[in-house]
Parts: sequence; C-alpha cells; structure tokens
Amino acid sequence: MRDAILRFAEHYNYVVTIFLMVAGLFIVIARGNMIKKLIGLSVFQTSVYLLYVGPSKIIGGTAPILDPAFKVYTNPLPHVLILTAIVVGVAVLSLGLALVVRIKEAYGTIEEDEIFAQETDE
Amino acid sequence: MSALESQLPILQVIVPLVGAVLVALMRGGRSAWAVALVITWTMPVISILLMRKVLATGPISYHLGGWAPPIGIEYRVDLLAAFVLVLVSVVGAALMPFARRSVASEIDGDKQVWFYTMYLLCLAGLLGITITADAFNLFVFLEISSLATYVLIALGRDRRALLAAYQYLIMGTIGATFYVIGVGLLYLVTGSLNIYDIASRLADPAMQNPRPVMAALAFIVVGISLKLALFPLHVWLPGAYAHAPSFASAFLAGTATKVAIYVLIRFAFSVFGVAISFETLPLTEVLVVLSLAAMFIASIIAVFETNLKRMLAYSSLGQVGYITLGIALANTQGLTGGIVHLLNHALMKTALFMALGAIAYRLGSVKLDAIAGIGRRMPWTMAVFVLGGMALVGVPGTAGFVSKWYLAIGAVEKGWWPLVFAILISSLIAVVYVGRVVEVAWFREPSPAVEKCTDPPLSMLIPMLVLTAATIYFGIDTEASAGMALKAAETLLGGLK
Amino acid sequence: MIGEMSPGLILVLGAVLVPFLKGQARAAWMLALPIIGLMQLLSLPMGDLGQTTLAGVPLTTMRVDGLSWLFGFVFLFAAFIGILYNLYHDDPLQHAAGLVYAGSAIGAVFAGDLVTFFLYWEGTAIASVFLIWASGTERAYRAGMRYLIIQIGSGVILLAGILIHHHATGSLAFTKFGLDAPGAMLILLAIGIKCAFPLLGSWLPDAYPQATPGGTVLLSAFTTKLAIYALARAFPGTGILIPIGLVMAVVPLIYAMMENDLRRTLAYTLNNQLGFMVVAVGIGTEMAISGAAAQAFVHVVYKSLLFMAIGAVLYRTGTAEASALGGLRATMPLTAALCIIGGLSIASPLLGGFVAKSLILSAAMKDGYFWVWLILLGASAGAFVATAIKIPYAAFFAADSGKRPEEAPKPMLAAMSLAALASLIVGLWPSLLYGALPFPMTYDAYTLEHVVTQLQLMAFATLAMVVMVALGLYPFERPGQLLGADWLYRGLGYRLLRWIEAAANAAWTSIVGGVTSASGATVAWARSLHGPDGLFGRTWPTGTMALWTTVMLGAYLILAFV
Amino acid sequence: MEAGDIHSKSAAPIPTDDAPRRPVPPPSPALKFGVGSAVVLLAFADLFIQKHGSFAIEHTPVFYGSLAFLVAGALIIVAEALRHLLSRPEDHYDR
Repeated sequence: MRDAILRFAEHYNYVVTIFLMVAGLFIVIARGNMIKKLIGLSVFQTSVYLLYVGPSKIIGGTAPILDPAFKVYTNPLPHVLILTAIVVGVAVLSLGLALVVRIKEAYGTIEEDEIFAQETDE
Repeated sequence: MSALESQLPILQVIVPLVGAVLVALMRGGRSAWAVALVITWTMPVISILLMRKVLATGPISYHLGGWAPPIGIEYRVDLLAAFVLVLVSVVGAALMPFARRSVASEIDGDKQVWFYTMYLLCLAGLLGITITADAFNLFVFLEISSLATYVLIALGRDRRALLAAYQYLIMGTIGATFYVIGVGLLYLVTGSLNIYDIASRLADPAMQNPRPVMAALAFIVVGISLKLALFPLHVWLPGAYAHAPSFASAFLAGTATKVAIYVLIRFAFSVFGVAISFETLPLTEVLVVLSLAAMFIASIIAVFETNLKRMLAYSSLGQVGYITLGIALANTQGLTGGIVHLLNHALMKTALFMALGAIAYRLGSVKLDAIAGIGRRMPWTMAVFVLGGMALVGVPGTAGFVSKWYLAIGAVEKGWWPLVFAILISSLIAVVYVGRVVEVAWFREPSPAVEKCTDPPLSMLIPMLVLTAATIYFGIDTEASAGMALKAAETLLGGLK
Repeated sequence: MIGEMSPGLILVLGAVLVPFLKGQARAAWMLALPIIGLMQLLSLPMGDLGQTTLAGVPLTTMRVDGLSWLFGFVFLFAAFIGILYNLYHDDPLQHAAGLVYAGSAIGAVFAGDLVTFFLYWEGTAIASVFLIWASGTERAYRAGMRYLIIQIGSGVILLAGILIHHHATGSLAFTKFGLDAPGAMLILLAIGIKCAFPLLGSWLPDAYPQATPGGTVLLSAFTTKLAIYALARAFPGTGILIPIGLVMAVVPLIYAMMENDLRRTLAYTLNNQLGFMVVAVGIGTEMAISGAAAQAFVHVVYKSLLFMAIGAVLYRTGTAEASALGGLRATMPLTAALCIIGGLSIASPLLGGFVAKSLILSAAMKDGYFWVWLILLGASAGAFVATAIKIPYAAFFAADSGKRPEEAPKPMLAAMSLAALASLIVGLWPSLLYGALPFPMTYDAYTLEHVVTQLQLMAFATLAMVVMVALGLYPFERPGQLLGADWLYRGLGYRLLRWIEAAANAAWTSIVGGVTSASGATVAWARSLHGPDGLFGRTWPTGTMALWTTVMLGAYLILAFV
Repeated sequence: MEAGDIHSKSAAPIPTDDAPRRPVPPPSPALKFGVGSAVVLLAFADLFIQKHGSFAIEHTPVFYGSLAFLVAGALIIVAEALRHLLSRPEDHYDR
C-alpha cells in the first residue's frame, strides 16, 4: 500500500497530465458550445505543457546559470519549448474565438447543433 | 554568391516569412499580389538550387545560428525533402498568376492584403515543415501553416466557410497536439529533439522498443493522419476545401496534405525505422485497411457528390489513400509509387481545382447541375478538367498511371494480388465520377447562364495549362518524377533498417 | 522519315491540330495523316526499333515484322477510307477522336513490348467511346458507358495480366505466351473481351449500332482486328481457341438473321467472321496464321464497305432498321451497287473474301480437323446469307418502304468506291496479298475446283433464300431487342447490382449508425452529466471527429502493446 | 438532346408480332430463272471437276451446294423460331 502511494506520488505529474489530457479531449467531444469546445482544447494543450515541463524540473536544481556553488541545474530546454507552445496555444485560442464571434454574427448562435440545423434547412 | 548559396536553406523559409510582413504593409490587393508574386517566384528558384546541390553533393545540413545539432536547430535537405520543397514551391508559384482575378472576384478588397499575407505564412510554414530536422521546430511550422490555413478558409464567401474553418481549427489543433505529445514522449525517452539524433538513439540496441516509444509513434501517426486526412479522420477536409476561396482550395489540395504525408514518411522511415514502424507496430496492416477504405468509400462518396469542389475533395481523400497505401507497402516500388503520387496528385488536383476556380469565376457556381453544356463554352477550361480527370483515373500517358503502375508493382512484389485489383477497380470508380462531369459538361444543352461564359483570361488559363502539361509530361518522361522518387525511396528504406 | 516514330503516333499527334483547322484545310490535313503514316511505314526497316527504357524497363516501341506490317498497312488504309467517309460531317471532336482511335490501334500493332501495347490499347478504348457518344442520344450515351466500362475493364485485366507476367518472368516483351501461367490467362481474357469471345462480346452488337454513321465504320475496323492481331501474336496454336472460335462463327449468325437493326446485323456477322480468325489462330500452323491475317485484312476492307453503305442509308433516311427500309435502290443506286459488292466480297471469286477465307479452310483440312472444317464451311454459307443477301436485300430491295432518299454524299461514295476497289484488287491479284503475309506463300486460289465449289455455295444458299421467301418463311423484320449474353449484365447483372447496392447500403448505414449511435450514447451520457444543456441526443460533427481520433489512437495503442 | 436524334423514332409505338407486316414481293420470275439455272449449271459442273480434298465427304456429288442449301434453310427457320423466344420490346433493358 505504501509502495503504491509512493509510486503514485512519484508519477503524480503524469497523472495530472493524463487527467488534463483526457478531460480536455472529453470537453471537445462532448460539448456543443463552440466556446466551451475551445476551452476544452486549451485544457488539452495545457496537459502538453505539463508533460514537457514536469520531468525537466529537478528537485533542488537551480536555474541554469553557471556558478561554482551549484552543481545541479534544471534543464532549460523544455521550458523554452513550452514558452513557444504557449504562444502557439494563445494564437490558436484567439483565432478560434475570433471565428466564433464571426460565426455568432453569421448564424446567431454558437451551438454547433443549432448551426447544423440551420444548414440542413436550406 | 557562395555565401548566399550556403544560406539557401534558411532563405527558403525566411523569405516568405519576411514577405508576409511586407505584404501586410501593402495597401490594396493589387500591390499585395505583386509583392506576393515576387516572393513566391523566388521560392522555386531556391528549392531547385537546393535540389541541384543535393543531387551533386548529397544531403545538406544547415545549422541555425551556427549552433551544432542536436543542441541547435538543424535544417536538413535530403532528396525527399528537396523533392517536396520543389513540389510545394512550384505549385505555390504556378498558382500566383491565377490568383489575381480569382481572389479579386471572391474576396473583398480590403481583405485581399490579409489573404496574401496568410498565403505567404502558410507557404513558409509548409516549407519549414519540410526543411527542418528539429521535431519541435516542425510543430511550430505546422502551427504556423495551420493557423494561416484556418484564416484562408474562413475568408471564403459563404458563411459555411466559417464553420469549416472552425471545425478544421479544432481538428487541426488536436492533431498538432497529438503530434507534440508524441514528440514529448520521444524527448523523454531519448533526450533529443533532432530527428536524426533521435533516430540514431532509437537504433541503439539498448533501446529495445520501450513502451513510451510505441506510444509516441501512435500519437504521432494519429496526429499526422488527422492532418493528412487519412480515413476516417478526414471529415474536416471536404468542408474546408469546398467553402474556401477557389485559390485556397487549389493551393491546399496541392500542398497541405502532401506535406503532412511527407512528415508521416519522415517519421515512419527516418525516425522510427522500418523495424519499429512496420514490425513492432503493424503499421502496414492498419494503413492498408484504412487506405483501401479511403480509396473506395471516399471515391464512392465522390460519385454521389453534386458540388464539384466537394467531389474533388473526396477524390483527394481517395488519392491520399493511394499514397498511404504506397507507404504501407514499405518496399521500394510501393514507396516510390507513394512518393511520386505526391507530386503527380499535387499537379493534377491543383489543375482541377483551378479549372473549378475558373468556372466559379465565370459562372459563380460549381454545382453539377449548373455546369451543363459548359464544355462547349469554356473548352480550354474543361479540357484541363478532362485531362486532369483522366490523370486521376490513371489513364496511361498521364502522370496518374505512373504512380499506379509503381503501386501495383509494389503490391505484386509483396505477393498481394487482391491489392492490385483493388487499385485497378478503385480507378474505375474514378472513371464514373469524372465521366459524370464530362457527360454533363459536354453532352447537355447549355443553360442561359452557361451560354454567356467564355474561357477565363490567359492569366488564369496559363497556370492551369502549365500544370496540365506537366501532368502529361510526367506521364511520359518519368525520369524527373519517378526516378527521383525511386532514389528517395531507396534511401529511406536502405538508410535505417 | 521521322526517325523511328510509330505511324500510329503520327495520327495521334496529328489529331491535336484538327480542332484548330477548318474546312478544306482540315480535310486535307486529316487525309494526309494516314498517307504520311504509310510513307513512314514503307520507309521503316524490319526489326525492333524505337528502343527506349521506362523507369529502367527496356521497351521496344516499334516492332516491324510480317504480322505487324500487314495489320499496320490495312489499318492505315482503313483509317484513310474512314476519314474520307467521315468528311460528310463537321464535328472536330469526332474527327479528332477517330484519328486518335485509329492511331492508337496502329500504334498497338507495332508495339514490341507489353507496356507500349497497353498504352495504345487503352487509347483505343477511350478515344473510341467518343465516336459512340457523338450520336448525342440517351441510348448512345448509355451504350457508350457500358462499352467504356467493358473496354476499360479489359484494359484493367490486361494490365493485371502484364504485371503478373512481368513478375513471374521478368520480361515485358510482347511475344508468344504459354497458357500455363496465370498472367498469360489474364492477358488472354483481356484480349478475349475485345475479340468478342462468346459471353464476353455483347458490347459489340450493343455499342456499334449506337455510334454515328461514320463512327461505326471506324469502330468496325480496329478494335476487334487489333484483338485478332494480339491473339495471333501471343497465343498461336492455343487449342482452346478452336472451340471458342467455332461458337463465335455459328451463334452470332442466328442473331444476325433475327436482328432488325442492320448495323447490329453487321455487328453480329462481324463477330461471326472473327470466329473464323480465332479458329485459325487456334490451329496455329503457318498457313493458318497467314489465313487469319489475310482474312483480317480482307475483312477490314469489306466490312468497312458494308458499314459505310448502311451508314449512308442511316444518314439519308435516319434509320437503319430493316422494318423501316426497303426499295432504296431506286434513288441510291450507287450505294446499292457498292453494298452488293461489299456483301459479295465475303465469298465471291474476283473479290477479297474468296482468296482469304479458303486459306483458313485449307489449313483446317490440311491438319485433318474434319469437324472444324465442316462447321466453318457451313458457317461461311450462313454468313453469305446473313451478310451478302440479307443486308442489301433488306435495305435496297424487299418490301418498298416508299422512302426516296438522295444518293449518298460524295465523300461517302468516294470512300466506298475505294474500299470496293481494294477488294477487287485483292481478288484479282491475290499474289499481292499472299506475298505480304507473315509467312509468304504461293497459293493458287483460282483453281477450277475452288471456283466451282465456292460458286455452288453461293448459288445454293441464294436458292434457299429464294425458296424461303417464296414460301413466306423468311423472318420478316420487326423491331425488337434480342436477348443475348448481355442479359447477364444488363438484366440479371443489373438486378444483382441493385441488390448488392441495397445490401451494401444497409450494411454501411448500420455500421455507421452503430458507431455513430455508440458515440452518440457517449456524448449523450456526457451531456447528461453536464447539466441543463444536455438535452440533445444527436452528435456534433466536431465531437464525432474528435471521438474518431481517440478511437484511432486507442486502436494504435492496443495494437502496439498487445 | 432531342435535336438531331436519329433514334428518336423509337419513341413511336413499338410494333409487336401482331402488327401488320408490309407485304414482301414474291421473287420475280427473272430472279427465279437466274438462280435456278445457276444452280443447275453448277450442280452439273460439279460432276466434271477433279476434287483434291482430303476428306471423303467432299467427294460426294454436289456436296458444297447441298451443304449450303441445308445450312441456309436451317438458319432461316431456326432464326424465325428463336425470334419468338428471344425478342423483346426495344426498350426492354431501359425499363
């Protein structure tokens, strides 16, 4: 039992990653509201940030600045990558929201099923 | 000159990126178009120079900012990459003369500047995907091209274009995120992001197929499959192609899925290698089933489609099936067929979409019922359509035949006879959907609206004719297309077994 | 002259210019093409020419030997008279299609390797369908579609056969194949379709009568004779061909007698004559192969002549149905006379058929095939009735229809006269033909015995006809569709197809419905968890797509870890 | 599609077996005489020519003529009989 708890604790970041991943994807699948879908997508992407950043943090490690006092550094590369990924995520989200605004203007609703109902009517 | 020459790989990407900014500063569609024209026309020059250099001296490795890989980002041009670079840049450039009138007729004046900006960004993204050897950098380019693509689609006249763009955005982002998850897993296992570095580390016997590698492969394959619209992950594509502006449809059909397929080939063969991709994970079986499903189901849907743009979009799905089938065969001939079909299909489908764009320009509709008799009023445009259609069918003497020939030989080499028949029979389905259009366009009496149509201006007609001529040319002289593809396939299969 | 270019390619490339020319210039250009082709053929030496490689595979795009020379020559001649005949209309699409069609057939004859052969083979299929569609009727359109599907199907089978053959032997040379390998069997099947083997040949009477008057003339000359050439090249002496050919020589005759549409009657008798050639290829001796080639040569000439005459009738009266014709000799005397010459050419001394068919009969006799000989002899008597008597009789004599059309237009008359002249030349100087055969021979056709027996055959067959007419037993023409082997696909096959389609539809709906409702259930369940807006049971496309993505990922992961 | 439709007359009511036939003129005396004398002459000639064929049956007198007569007659009768079995209205497959 103790082992299991320890293993869980060791892999805690992965558990959170997977939870976020599944939850985000689930929202995309299950929600009809276009903004909620985008939020789900955002959550889904967030899980990726954690996937990268989590393992690169070493407990007790410092920022990667050369100094004779420290021997253990945190790997900076994933952080840099994720900064880029966050920018990408923001861009996707903002473009998606902009599209939703235009869709609202064009269809008067942001529920996907209502939009489809309008399209089949024509 | 030689200093410039050594900088060619980065120029290939940076020129359109900077060009996009330049275009964004323009006022008015005409000047934006002119700048974009200049930029896109430098692209084939660079890519062909790169191709020549690769042929002369072997793969080029370019270290971004002087940082050596695996720490720095590496741009690497090998034969396959050069092949795809030429393909993308030539299609992109050939489309530009067509763009002016088509875009001007479909997009409001003030938005044309943004359209060309996005076009150049998309081009830069696609070229970047092809040229980079850094898996994460590839993701960034993927998103650059995707974001630009969403905008291109959303600029379509119809409000359904917005919906299509939104759906594509959701699916595209899921695909890209899957990809980046896969890359993350690979990074955790190997500690590297350079594609070739990862490959050599995976080849290490100590790395006996750890589970994260398998998971990484699954994530990457599914993510990329979304992008390349492999059945059944294709549902976003017909809407996107059908409602995008004609020019965007033509460009995307020719290049976007092709680059995604390039990424799949790159990962399946160069990174994971045949042993992991095809032996541990049964990629062959999965891809064969899905390819066949695409070849038949998508083609049959195309038969019943009455919107011609949608019809071509479904036909594209079927054709993607041929390419993935070539990948699935994983032998020299089959892979050659797949790679050469990248080029051939890009040429013919771009020409076909341009023909539809010309019809939309003159007639305003691309519905099957609306084009009755148009063959007599727009003979050149419809001749392009018929020849392109024949290439889709794989009529001998067109490029489509060459691809199918190699695919069939590849299937025969594997001893999979039924597959040969499947390839041939699915070609017959293409006869039906192309024949339907030919029948309506040539054998029905023109309606009053059609009576008024004439062939489009030369600026639109010439690009179509050039690509159609290329389709025929590559059907007869296969040295430049199939010969190159064969070499690329041999390298892919021989390099990292 | 133009390097080692195939004469066929000259016609194909020349067709490109046709839409850009007008009037006299176009006529001159089109007529010049087969002449240039002929000069090219005469200037070429015998042997394998035009060697090249395609993706590392050596190809021989031009092979000139006895067999291909003879077929190439007669195809060029047929192309010339066909083009001349077609000058009555002004449809550039039809002209171009005709040139590409004829050129492809000629190119195929000179193909030394299977890939080149296949390319031209498909070229004939695709170009020729435009000759059918050019009629512009709904029936022509549908018949053309059926024709195209069957022709392309034949191409598909041929390609599959070539691939298998190439894989098994590593060779792409177009030479004699044994029938022991699956590849060769597929190739035989593909050729058999084009050659209108029993059960495989329904496209012939189905499609030919739907083409334009001039289109049928071209169609009758090339496709089937190309198939005969391919048989003679690839399968000489294959025993199975003898019974196949005998069935072809007999069964279509009955249909020809029953048929009301005269062009369809000609299509059936064409099929009957193909039977003679198939038998000869099956016998496979030098004399038999020469006989098949000679018969094909003569047959191209006189069958074109007959199709031209009936085409002229169709052009002038708007119908080719026996029940609506009769008595036309009053105003179309020249056409009538030329039609009779065409009919007599099948057997009569002084004309082409007399000197060609006896080679096949002699070959059968020489090798002791008694029943083959007897059946072919009977069939040639029957063919005389169905071709030489029925066709001119129904159109120009018989019961007067009261129609008084104009004489055929000049280009038609010129083309018909040329064909009649060719038949006469071959009949008068048979050594010209014999010398050009694949196995040159001296054969004396004009023995007293041969002349008398052949005349007997003709006279007694005519007597039978006269007696039957006098007794009122001759089958009077009535419109109608005859059930043939095409019932298999047009009747039964159609019903079967509809049934399969319905079944496939149902299966597809249930699979998709199952998956969609499963995902719908997931989504509905998800909705019910998530509160007030969870009222809709249906799926949202983006959601469904994303679900599929997850399903795919799951499948991959399971495959990877199992 | 209607214009220039050379087959459009098939839209007219389709005659069946019961439809009245146009009378066929009986063979003219000249034709009867011509064919008759040709037959007799050739049958007579048959007796005088030397036959070289390798099958015995060929040497039967007037073999070629009798065969042709039998085959042609049988063909016409069989065709007339089969026509009743196999003939369908012209638009049979189109329905």
